[in-house]
Amino acid sequence: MFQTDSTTETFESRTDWYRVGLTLGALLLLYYLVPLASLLLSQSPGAVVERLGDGYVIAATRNSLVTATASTLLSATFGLPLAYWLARTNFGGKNAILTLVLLPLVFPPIVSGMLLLQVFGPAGLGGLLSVEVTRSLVGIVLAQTFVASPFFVVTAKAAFESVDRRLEYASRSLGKDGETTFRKVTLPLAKPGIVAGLTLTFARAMGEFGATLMLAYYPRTLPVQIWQSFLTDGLDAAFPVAVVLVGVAVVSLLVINALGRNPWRGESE
Amino acid sequence: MFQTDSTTETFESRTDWYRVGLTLGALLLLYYLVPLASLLLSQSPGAVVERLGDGYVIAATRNSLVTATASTLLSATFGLPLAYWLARTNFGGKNAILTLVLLPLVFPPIVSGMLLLQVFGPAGLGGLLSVEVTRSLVGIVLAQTFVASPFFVVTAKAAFESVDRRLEYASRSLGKDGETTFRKVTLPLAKPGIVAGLTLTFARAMGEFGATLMLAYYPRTLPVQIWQSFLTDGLDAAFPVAVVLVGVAVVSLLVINALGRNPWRGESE
Amino acid sequence: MTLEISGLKAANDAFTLGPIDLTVDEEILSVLGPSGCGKTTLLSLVAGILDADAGTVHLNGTDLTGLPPEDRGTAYVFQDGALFPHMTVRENVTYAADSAAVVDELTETLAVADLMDRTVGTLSGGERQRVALARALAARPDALLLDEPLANLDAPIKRRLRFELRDFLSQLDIPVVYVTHDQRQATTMGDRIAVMRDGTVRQAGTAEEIFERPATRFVAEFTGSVNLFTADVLDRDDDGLCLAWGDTVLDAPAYGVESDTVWFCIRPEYVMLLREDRPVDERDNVLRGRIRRRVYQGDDYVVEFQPDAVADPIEIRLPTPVYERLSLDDRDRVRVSLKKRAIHVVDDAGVRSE
Amino acid sequence: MTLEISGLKAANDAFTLGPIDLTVDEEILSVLGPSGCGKTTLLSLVAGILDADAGTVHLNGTDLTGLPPEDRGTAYVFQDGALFPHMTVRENVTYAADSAAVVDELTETLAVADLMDRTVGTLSGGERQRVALARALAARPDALLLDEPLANLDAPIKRRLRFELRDFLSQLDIPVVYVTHDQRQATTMGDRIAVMRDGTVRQAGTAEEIFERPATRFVAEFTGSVNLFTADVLDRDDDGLCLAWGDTVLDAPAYGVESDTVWFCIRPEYVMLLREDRPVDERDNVLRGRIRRRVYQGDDYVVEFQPDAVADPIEIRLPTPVYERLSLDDRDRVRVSLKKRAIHVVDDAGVRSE
Repeated sequence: MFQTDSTTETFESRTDWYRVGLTLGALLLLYYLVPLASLLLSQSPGAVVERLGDGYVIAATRNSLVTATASTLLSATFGLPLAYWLARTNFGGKNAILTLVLLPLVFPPIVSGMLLLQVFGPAGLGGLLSVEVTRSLVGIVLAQTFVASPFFVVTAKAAFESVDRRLEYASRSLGKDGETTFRKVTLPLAKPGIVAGLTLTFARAMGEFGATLMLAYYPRTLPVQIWQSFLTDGLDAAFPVAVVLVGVAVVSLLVINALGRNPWRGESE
Repeated sequence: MFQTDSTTETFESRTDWYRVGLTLGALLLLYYLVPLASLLLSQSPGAVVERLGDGYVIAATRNSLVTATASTLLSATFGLPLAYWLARTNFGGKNAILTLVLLPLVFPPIVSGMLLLQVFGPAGLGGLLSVEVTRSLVGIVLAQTFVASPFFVVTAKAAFESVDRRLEYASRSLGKDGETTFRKVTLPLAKPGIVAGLTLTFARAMGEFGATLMLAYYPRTLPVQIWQSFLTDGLDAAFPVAVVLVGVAVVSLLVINALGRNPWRGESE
Repeated sequence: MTLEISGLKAANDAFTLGPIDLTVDEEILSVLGPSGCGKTTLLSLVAGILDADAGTVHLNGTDLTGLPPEDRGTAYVFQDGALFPHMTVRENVTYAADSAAVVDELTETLAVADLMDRTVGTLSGGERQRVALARALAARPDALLLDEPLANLDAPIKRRLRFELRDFLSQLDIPVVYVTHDQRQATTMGDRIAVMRDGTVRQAGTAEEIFERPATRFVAEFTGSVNLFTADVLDRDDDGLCLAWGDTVLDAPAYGVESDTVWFCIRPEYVMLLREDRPVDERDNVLRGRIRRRVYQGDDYVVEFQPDAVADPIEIRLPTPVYERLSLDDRDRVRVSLKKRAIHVVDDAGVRSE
Repeated sequence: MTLEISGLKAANDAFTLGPIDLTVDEEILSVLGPSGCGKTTLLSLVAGILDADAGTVHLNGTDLTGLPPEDRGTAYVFQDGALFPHMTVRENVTYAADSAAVVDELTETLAVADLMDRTVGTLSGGERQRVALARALAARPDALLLDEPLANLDAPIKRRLRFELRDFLSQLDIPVVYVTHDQRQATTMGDRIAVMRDGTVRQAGTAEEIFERPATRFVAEFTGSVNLFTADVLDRDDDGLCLAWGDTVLDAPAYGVESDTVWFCIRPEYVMLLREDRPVDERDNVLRGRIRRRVYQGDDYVVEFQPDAVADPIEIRLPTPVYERLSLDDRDRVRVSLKKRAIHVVDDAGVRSE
């Protein structure tokens, strides 16, 4: 069965194939890595720190933190029941509903912003209810929630699905009702995935630009401020603000990693 | 063990709990649905069709389709080996690399655009190699690939992970080398998930706005054209272009659904 | 206390269960059947995890139809225990207990008192099952449903726990349903056995009834009556049947059989290998033939015997010491007796139903 | 052809395997052990699915170390068959075949010729295993590795396939390693048996050697010698040992035992229940006592006997017809004989190693 020649040949071709694949993959990683590295390397820390104290940076950071927190809480409140229902139901229209949830994910944020503007803007509900949406934190929260909440729903749904249903059945057959079972069994077991979902949602909300630009240009969040600084003073003015934003994204991912359960990573780990 | 009273009580409280949860979830779904419905209802089909023939809409559609296709192909070429490697390796630094892949996903696209502009723009590699990145399709493709390719890597990785490793072992213990096993066993079995990944990547590339805005405002893609039309002529001018874009997003999701294997949906189905 | 299942039915795309009628008093009912026969579905219907399409389940006279699982009083013990992984053993057991005294008593009886502060992940398979049982009983259920509780355990632990569990469960004064695919467990655990196939109960009765007088060919085969043959009825009287089987004639007990062709079976441990020196009584259905195969199974030998007069081989099981005493390895021609009372004829109803 | 495993070792965080030394000629070696003992890891190391930390595997003199799985010539049959779900049965079997003739011959022999155009999902468990075997052999392997191929099958199919598989595998002229946790399968399939525990081989030999003369207490217990007791050596000569067990004295065969306290075992089928009328020969280690429990298991009865002189109960297995003949239900005082040659004393090495 083995001839030394053919064995060698197999090894060679296998090695080639591996090498090409690994090279392609490494190039992609490099493509992700270089821009990040350039950000960290090109900025003198002094210049960044100097700008950080500026009033407009502080205001933008505050706006971003407040709105992103609000959006995340809204996503959790409304998204948790939806995620649980999606994870557990056998309802026939489930796929249609899941598609609806995924739509904002693949939707261009700028289009989302336009649509929200039409629905909630002065010509729509906002005008009707006399709520100023286009120049308020409310508008920002609406935009961020629309764009970021599907991340929570999808991630929390995966977390709920990873909870063995038999544990819920066991709890209920022990005489505990659905609510108790959810609080004491399902939620604690799904917690790591839910926290990861919150983190992703928060990070996405922090970075939201397209929809916010359309719906509520002012008060400025960090991404809008970056855009504004870039338009007025060019790249160098925009970078310190970007550093703050990147810091939040990296911290978010570190939290996900620390929780050790990244919902994007599949069950095999 | 059962008293009629307590049974009734349990039923009542369970019903309350259900009702609150379902209401919250339904509100979130409504929040996703209303903007979409408003888009379809507010536009008179005649006006949309009329604008569709305009030269700038056709140009933007062509630009978007060309660049999104190129970005998707690039993502597949470079992302497939990376996804397979991530799905199969036990390498210790795997988590760090996965975090790197996820970074562009939670990164604000506008910051991504800025970073890419610095690295590949006139002051960076573009200037060095005399390639005009900022006003060419190349720049758009670079921006789209950076933002959209993680979708492909993450989805393809999940698809590869869902392929039972024992099937690969079985193939190799039958005397077939790694390349043959990959082509004849792994790839066919992972195909639905990979196609779904391509669809998501394509949809995300079509909708890319923030990074494109920074790196290559011109030639205009559909999202940039929407923004431009909005700035010049207001919402009514932007909507017909948006309809084209939304059409692409919806078709993408329909393809995913038709393939019956949505990688976001977990294994239980 | 009584668990009454009447006309219970459920169906999905792939599978139809029922109608099933079973009554379980304060006893252990083993539900025995191959994988996919609907055993677990039956338990899920009783526990309220699945909804039935038709039929009712009554427990102590209360109709459970429509009640959620938590209001049924039916504790369900899953195959691997389904212990809550984020809780300690103590937290698992006290989860549904209404008093500390119950917990102490149960953990003492089930010998899990020493494990109380362990996390679930560190338990062995046998410990896991005992904790699951303690947890289920701490809720003071009105009926206990066990789904293959010993299936994942290794042989020596399985053997030990089988007897312990039997003693423990038979002391409970509630109906216990014990689902298994293992003939031995069903027999050891159950006061009665219900044999299921393709979603319906094919036979219910005591272990002796089912093993010695299987109602259908399936029950015969599934409970180990591997010698299952077809023969023609030559003659019948009150005392028995006279069967033409291949080129030989057998005496068999009389049953309510009316057809001219019947199925009959004989368990491999009932086939007698006759010693050389023993005088032959031809009324004992003596067959001559040769040995085709001898397989050592550790605790016994399986001998495949090929009668001269019939095409079908007969399987014989001999305990190792008996086999050694017979010195079968020295000869291959032997005589075998299929005693009349060891032969069981499957009646027409049992054949038609398959 | 010969498969030689020498000093094979592998470890991860949770588990250490080896060192393992085994030689498999053109025969079937059963590897028997509880779950988690490293059986599957051993197969994976031989097949090249896992890398060993130390030691070598040679097949026909070729060192397999470092070779990828495809160049080893070791076909691996997984527990559920691991058939390719996107291919038909025919595509699965021809996947690695080098000629159509091989495929035809194998599918004929393994009785899967009728299934060739079926999709994998429609196969029953038994069909699946036969297809997996045909596929593995179509690659013309130099060694065959089987991982619990019958574990997921229902009892009657398992019983039938066990004998068929044995006949088929023993005709192959290659080394076959058959991994199982089931004592019966190991005995039926294997020309020899290796018993594993915690990553090492505790005993290897023929089935008779292992079942009748277990080298360690673990092997004794795992192979069904449930009567395992400790006793003091009163006297020893060339002919045997005289053991003080509780308040009685037993004659046991002589072994290379030097300690004053020994473990001895007797298989439950070797314990003889004496008829009332039989004269007692006290040299046969006769014990008097009472019956504590009788459990019907379908094909046999397990009787728990409590000797008067000792605290440990003894388990006795009786085939159903023997049990019935003894009419044990009419009395609870009985006499039992532990024949000297049925007693096995575990030697010091076997006790120390645990």
